[in-house]
Amino acid sequence: MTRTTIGFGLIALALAALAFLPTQLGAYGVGLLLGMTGYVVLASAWALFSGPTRYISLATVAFFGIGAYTVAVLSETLPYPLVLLVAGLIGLVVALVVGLATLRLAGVYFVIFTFGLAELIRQLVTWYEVNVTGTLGRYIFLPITAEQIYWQLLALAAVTLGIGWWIARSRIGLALKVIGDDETVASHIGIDISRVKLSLFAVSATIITLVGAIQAPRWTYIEPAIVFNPTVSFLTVIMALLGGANRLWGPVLGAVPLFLLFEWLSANFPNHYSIILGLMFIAIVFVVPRGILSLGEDVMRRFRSRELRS
Amino acid sequence: MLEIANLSLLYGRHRALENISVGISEGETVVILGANGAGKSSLLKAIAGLVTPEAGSRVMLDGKSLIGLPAHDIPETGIALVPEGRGVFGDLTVEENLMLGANPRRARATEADRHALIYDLFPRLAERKRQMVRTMSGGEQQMVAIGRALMSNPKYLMLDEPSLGLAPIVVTELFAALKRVQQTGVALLLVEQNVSISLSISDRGYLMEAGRIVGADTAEALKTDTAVQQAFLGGSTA
Amino acid sequence: MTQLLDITALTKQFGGLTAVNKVSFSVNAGEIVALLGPNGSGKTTLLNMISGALQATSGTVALEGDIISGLPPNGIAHKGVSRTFQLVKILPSLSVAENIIAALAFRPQPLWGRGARDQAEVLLDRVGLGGRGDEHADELTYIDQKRMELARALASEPRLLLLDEWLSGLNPTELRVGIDLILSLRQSGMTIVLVEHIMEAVRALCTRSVVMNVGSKIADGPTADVLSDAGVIAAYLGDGNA
Amino acid sequence: QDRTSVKIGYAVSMTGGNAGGAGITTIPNYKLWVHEVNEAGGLELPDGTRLPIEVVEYDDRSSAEEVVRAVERLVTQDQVDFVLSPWGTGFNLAVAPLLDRFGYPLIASAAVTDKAPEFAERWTRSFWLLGGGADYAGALSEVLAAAHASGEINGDVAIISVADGFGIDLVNAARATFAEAGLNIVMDRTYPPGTTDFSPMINEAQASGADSFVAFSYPPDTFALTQQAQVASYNPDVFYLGVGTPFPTYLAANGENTEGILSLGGIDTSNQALMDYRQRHTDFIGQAPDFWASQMTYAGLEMLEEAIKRVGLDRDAVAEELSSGTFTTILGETRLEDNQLRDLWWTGQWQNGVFVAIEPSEREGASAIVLPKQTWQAQ
Amino acid sequence: MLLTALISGLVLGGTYALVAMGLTLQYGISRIMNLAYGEVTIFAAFAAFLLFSTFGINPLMGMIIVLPAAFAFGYLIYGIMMQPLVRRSAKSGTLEVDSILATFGLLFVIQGVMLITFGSNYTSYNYLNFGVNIFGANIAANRLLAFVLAVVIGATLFLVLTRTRWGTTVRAIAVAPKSAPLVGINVNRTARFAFALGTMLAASGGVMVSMYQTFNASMGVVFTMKALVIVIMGGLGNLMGALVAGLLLGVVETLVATYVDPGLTLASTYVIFLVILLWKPSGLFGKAAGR
Ligand SMILES: Nc1ncnc2c1ncn2[C@@H]1O[C@H](COP(=O)(O)OP(=O)(O)OP(=O)(O)O)[C@@H](O)[C@H]1O
Ligand SMILES: Nc1ncnc2c1ncn2[C@@H]1O[C@H](COP(=O)(O)OP(=O)(O)OP(=O)(O)O)[C@@H](O)[C@H]1O
Ligand SMILES: [Mg+2]
Ligand SMILES: [Mg+2]
Repeated sequence: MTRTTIGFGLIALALAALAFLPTQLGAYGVGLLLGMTGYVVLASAWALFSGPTRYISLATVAFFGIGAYTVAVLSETLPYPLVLLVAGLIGLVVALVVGLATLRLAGVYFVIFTFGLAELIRQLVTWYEVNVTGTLGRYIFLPITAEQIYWQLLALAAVTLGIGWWIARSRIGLALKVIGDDETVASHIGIDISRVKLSLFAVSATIITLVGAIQAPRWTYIEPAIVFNPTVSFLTVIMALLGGANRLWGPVLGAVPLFLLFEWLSANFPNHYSIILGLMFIAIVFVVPRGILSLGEDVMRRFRSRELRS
Repeated sequence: MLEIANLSLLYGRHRALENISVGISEGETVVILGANGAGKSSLLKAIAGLVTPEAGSRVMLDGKSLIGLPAHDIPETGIALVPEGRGVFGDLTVEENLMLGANPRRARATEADRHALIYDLFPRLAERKRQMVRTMSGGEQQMVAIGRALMSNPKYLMLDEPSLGLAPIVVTELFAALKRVQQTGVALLLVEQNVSISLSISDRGYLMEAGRIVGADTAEALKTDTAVQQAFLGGSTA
Repeated sequence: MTQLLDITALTKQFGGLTAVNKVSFSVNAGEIVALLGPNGSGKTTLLNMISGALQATSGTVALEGDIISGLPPNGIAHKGVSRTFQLVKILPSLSVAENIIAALAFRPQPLWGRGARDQAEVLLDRVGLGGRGDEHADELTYIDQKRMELARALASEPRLLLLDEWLSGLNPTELRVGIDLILSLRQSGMTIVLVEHIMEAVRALCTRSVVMNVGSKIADGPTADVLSDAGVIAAYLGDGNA
Repeated sequence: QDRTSVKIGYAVSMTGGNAGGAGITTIPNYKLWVHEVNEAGGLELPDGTRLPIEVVEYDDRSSAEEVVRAVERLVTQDQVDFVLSPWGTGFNLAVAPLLDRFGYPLIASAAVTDKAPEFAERWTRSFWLLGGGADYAGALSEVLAAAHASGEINGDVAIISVADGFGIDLVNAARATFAEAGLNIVMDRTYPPGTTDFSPMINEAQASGADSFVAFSYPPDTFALTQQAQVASYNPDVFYLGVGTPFPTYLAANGENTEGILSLGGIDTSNQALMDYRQRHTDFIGQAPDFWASQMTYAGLEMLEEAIKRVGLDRDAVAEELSSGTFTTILGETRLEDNQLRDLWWTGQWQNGVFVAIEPSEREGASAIVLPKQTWQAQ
Repeated sequence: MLLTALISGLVLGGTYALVAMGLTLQYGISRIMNLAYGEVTIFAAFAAFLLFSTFGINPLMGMIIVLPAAFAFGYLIYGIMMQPLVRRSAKSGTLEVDSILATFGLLFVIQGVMLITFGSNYTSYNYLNFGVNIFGANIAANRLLAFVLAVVIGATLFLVLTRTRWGTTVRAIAVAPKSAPLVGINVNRTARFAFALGTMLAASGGVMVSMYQTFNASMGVVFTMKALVIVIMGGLGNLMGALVAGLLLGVVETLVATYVDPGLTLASTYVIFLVILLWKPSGLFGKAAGR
């Protein structure tokens, strides 16, 4: 109990420090923090559902884009908090529909289905804009600074990790693990697979939608090609997997170094970015086989066992 | 002659086999008895090359060492394994599974005869040639697994609990079939929990416990051995 | 004696193949009934329909008069039906105790936290895995996995327990332990339907037997009678085992 | 101040979906200009001294998020003196508010937007060199109306457009201006980016009986349309394609068959400075510049160079000078009106392997349009 | 009109199927989820272009050089990169995740090499770009060729895989790699061969694509994703499935473009894809989901 309290205390302190950070950094530093926090939330929210169930979803950018588009459409007509709320609700509704549709799919069929779905949503948004509203690009002129975006994302990150922490300790968390292991067993011990999967998917997708909505004001100009860029989905998956998708801190530990690696490479090797990134990636896969978090745990374990022996 | 000497095996830090020495002559039938987890399956897997034993272990077939030979080259030497859990190709048909059994080159010449033999031994398979093996009952799958191993024209056939999950009548038939297999000159290395019936077709038997061989004798002697009675036959020849 | 399970004209077709053909029988509360039959006669398929793993093509399954066929497996589990699988199904990424806790946490009166951990230990003890809750489920031996699976099925406090060849693969000594365990379950009032090919166990455990062949029921009655039935001997037991 | 160089930074799409366009229009010009300035000893300052250019370049990987961050990095980390614009309308808009906040001028040379006047007002240090969709569509409608009036073509037009910001801007403007010019749009289709098979649309256009075929397309589509029109033996009198047509690779791929094809942009071949630039570009880069935005990109750099020469490195002064000064560039006498370059060639045509400017036809240096387009030659 | 649309749709679909078939081999048989698949396609397109424009070797002749090179490349990549992963995952069962991550890296490496050697520009050339009349439909000869190639390769491979012992061994390693050694199958060699064969098919797709489509170094992922959609729609590892799914997509796209709205072509292909998966969760020709 006390350890949990101390843990929470430490986390609260860390959060406060992180919230304070922008005052110490320039615009670039804030931009960096912002982008990083964005991916931390994306990867963590993604892993809420996909980590324990092992359903690799590539629909991330669909929800992300929905969030951004909602802001673009409504930013002039509704007050900002309300816009976020609406975005979250739309994300939730879409997630429920999508979740219902994908219940029967498994493995790579689910993966590619979600990819197709993201592309379909992008196509439909495009078609709607072209044929109904007659404008494709939209402008967002909201007076929201990078710091404010960062703080919102930071809060969302805290909420996401909080949810993750709670889930891991709750029956739902165990249910998810059971589902990930064997769905037949899961249903035979009384787990309502559909409901568990659906609710988790909805939570995860709503958070992702909010990330898109919160980040949108940063771009001024939005079009489907920008906010429905599949790279976002891929990066999210890669970051979460790299860190270890079924641990609470795994996605964070994947997102932060990877994001910084991207940043470092593009700052220092703009012309050989691809090759170096690719080679490093391959190296990582070979050196860190089970995710960064597991690597850390392995080291810890070895350390402890040595301590015990001596 | 298949000779195993000083065979040891580690799974991580867990010692599954320790200094096992076992021999089977051509055409002979040998049964290995032991409790669950004694290491019987591990022994068969080691012979089949599926797990790598410790250095110093010896597996010799007619004087040639099999150690270090990759698993996929073992069938070619005339050793076939019906593994625990069957290991059939679930998404292929019965016919395709049997066809794959005859994949080693040594099996090609006798392929047609073997087909006939197997359909004769297991008429159920003849009825279900085109069924996806995944959709068959547990016992049916066991037949496929045995049939597939026989297809490779083995000199040494290793069976890991072949009667597991088979109806009594099929067990009787299976052992009758195994007798016929013996008559074709194939040596059998049998792991079985159904002690009485397996001893009845065996020449010799080994007793395993916690990764070691703790006893060996002729089948006749084992049937009446009181220690064996205690440990494996539940005190009576049920 | 009250009737617990009632199966009426249950049928399952796979494409052109009729795996279970209009099978009807019922099981009284507290009974242990053996479901016998040659390989491929439809026993597992029948269990699958009772537990909801498969939807019946036609016919019904009722539990104390409630129709349960048509419910999803989790619904049937909550009505009080638990099972083990012919090929053990473990939850490999969980520990042994967590395998049990998972079932405790999702039964109609869920247990969670301390209570669940204690109850899991009790159940593991009961199947002979006492003190081994922290081991990884996928590192257990086959027999121990089967034990764990039984403990998991028991965790749901079922009224009806379905065992699919749970005793197979045991050596005679272990078999005796297993039989005693199942007998102790009956003492606690559980109703059990078990599929088994080991006649020794069937004789020792089951008061009644139902025999299937090619999807249809061919015999139903007291075990001793059924096992000496000529049709059953011809189709299933063979002369040697009569 | 003992500075030894002028730091100039840019973030462009070297990889990703936009790399194809940036690799032709933007990057080569930045490289050429830097090379030339440094060959000459560097950027000249008001006191006559020269400082070499030090380049900081980043790849935005065709991501809007990345371009924003890269520009922030340029400004706050690398502390560059000036930032050159990225490629693409959306990306220019993404960095515009940022640069404005930091007080940096933005010379947007690869962004087509009708809202340029509004943006120039909103971000007073932003400059827009490539016009808006309405300009190009309006010019095209004049070309077509003139040809229709002279009886060369019927008044029917078949239009297809790519479903993204650029295509939609143009087709929206076209719908309005074509109607005003008495042209009749008989087919109006929009296709998603990434489309590779245009035969259904070509068949429909062919069946429509329109003498004019207009595609507001992107490079891959432009190439595909050219090939597939040949396959279908589709030979409308007027064949107008979008971005990509004025690319040197387009000529390389289609050779003689480019003859008579219309598109956005164009060059005045009588402009010696421009032809000289084209030669230098070809020599240095190993490939000719395109016939549309390349020249504006380069001219924008020349303006920046000249402004620095006049007022020094003070960014506000440079912006002021860009806004009000008159410059001699490869385009000739260049002056911005309300921060926008309005003296542009809106429509051009491939004639004898050169993409010449034809509209505004009354402007000096315009070539005469040649209609109808010759039929496709077998290759 | 309808016939024309159908025929051009089939031909378009054939070009899709050609690119997808290699992926179904790599993923379905070798179990490598190869995200760098499209990069190989693009690389081959560049190679064909280079051979054509600088050495005057026409793309069909060029295949004689490109295809063996691609095979060798695939063989090498499998040996160097995939084999250790496969070996490692025998215990952990993480091949899918590992191969996603590793080929994600490979994707960037190949793309980077292409960017440096070929630049980021659009590339295009004309070869066999003339119309051929088929039942009144005007079809580009290069696309027709791609279609024929797809059907021939698809049918040949399908027959080989289903009718020969070798083909059955290939499917066996897809079904139960652990059991394959028991019947004397060298899993590693077979998987490696299938992977290399898949790479070769990817390259043949690239050479064909280069004749009728503009490409640049960054476009690989488009091909990967299209191929994945087709592979999944057809049923994993099933060549016939890939062929049929590819053709179906082509026909749908053309029909929608002709009769509904070109703006909805891509949307409609995804709708078809999603609907098919909802109807058959393991693809058109996939094994019925084992429940
Ligand atoms: N892959 C493995 N990793 C770790 N331990 C293993 C592995 N396979 C088997 N073991 C352990 O090795 C020991 C011997 O196992 P083995 O399967 O050979 O026994 P067995 O005699 O065949 O038992 P059974 O009758 O249950 O089949 C057991 O303790 C088992 O837990
Ligand atoms: N999913 C399926 N698709 C097609 N056929 C199936 C399917 N499942 C089972 N079958 C067939 O139905 C029949 C009955 O199978 P079932 O598994 O119920 O047999 P069983 O009585 O349990 O046999 P065993 O004692 O060998 O386990 C078998 O012939 C089997 O091949
Ligand atoms: Mg065993
Ligand atoms: Mg069964």
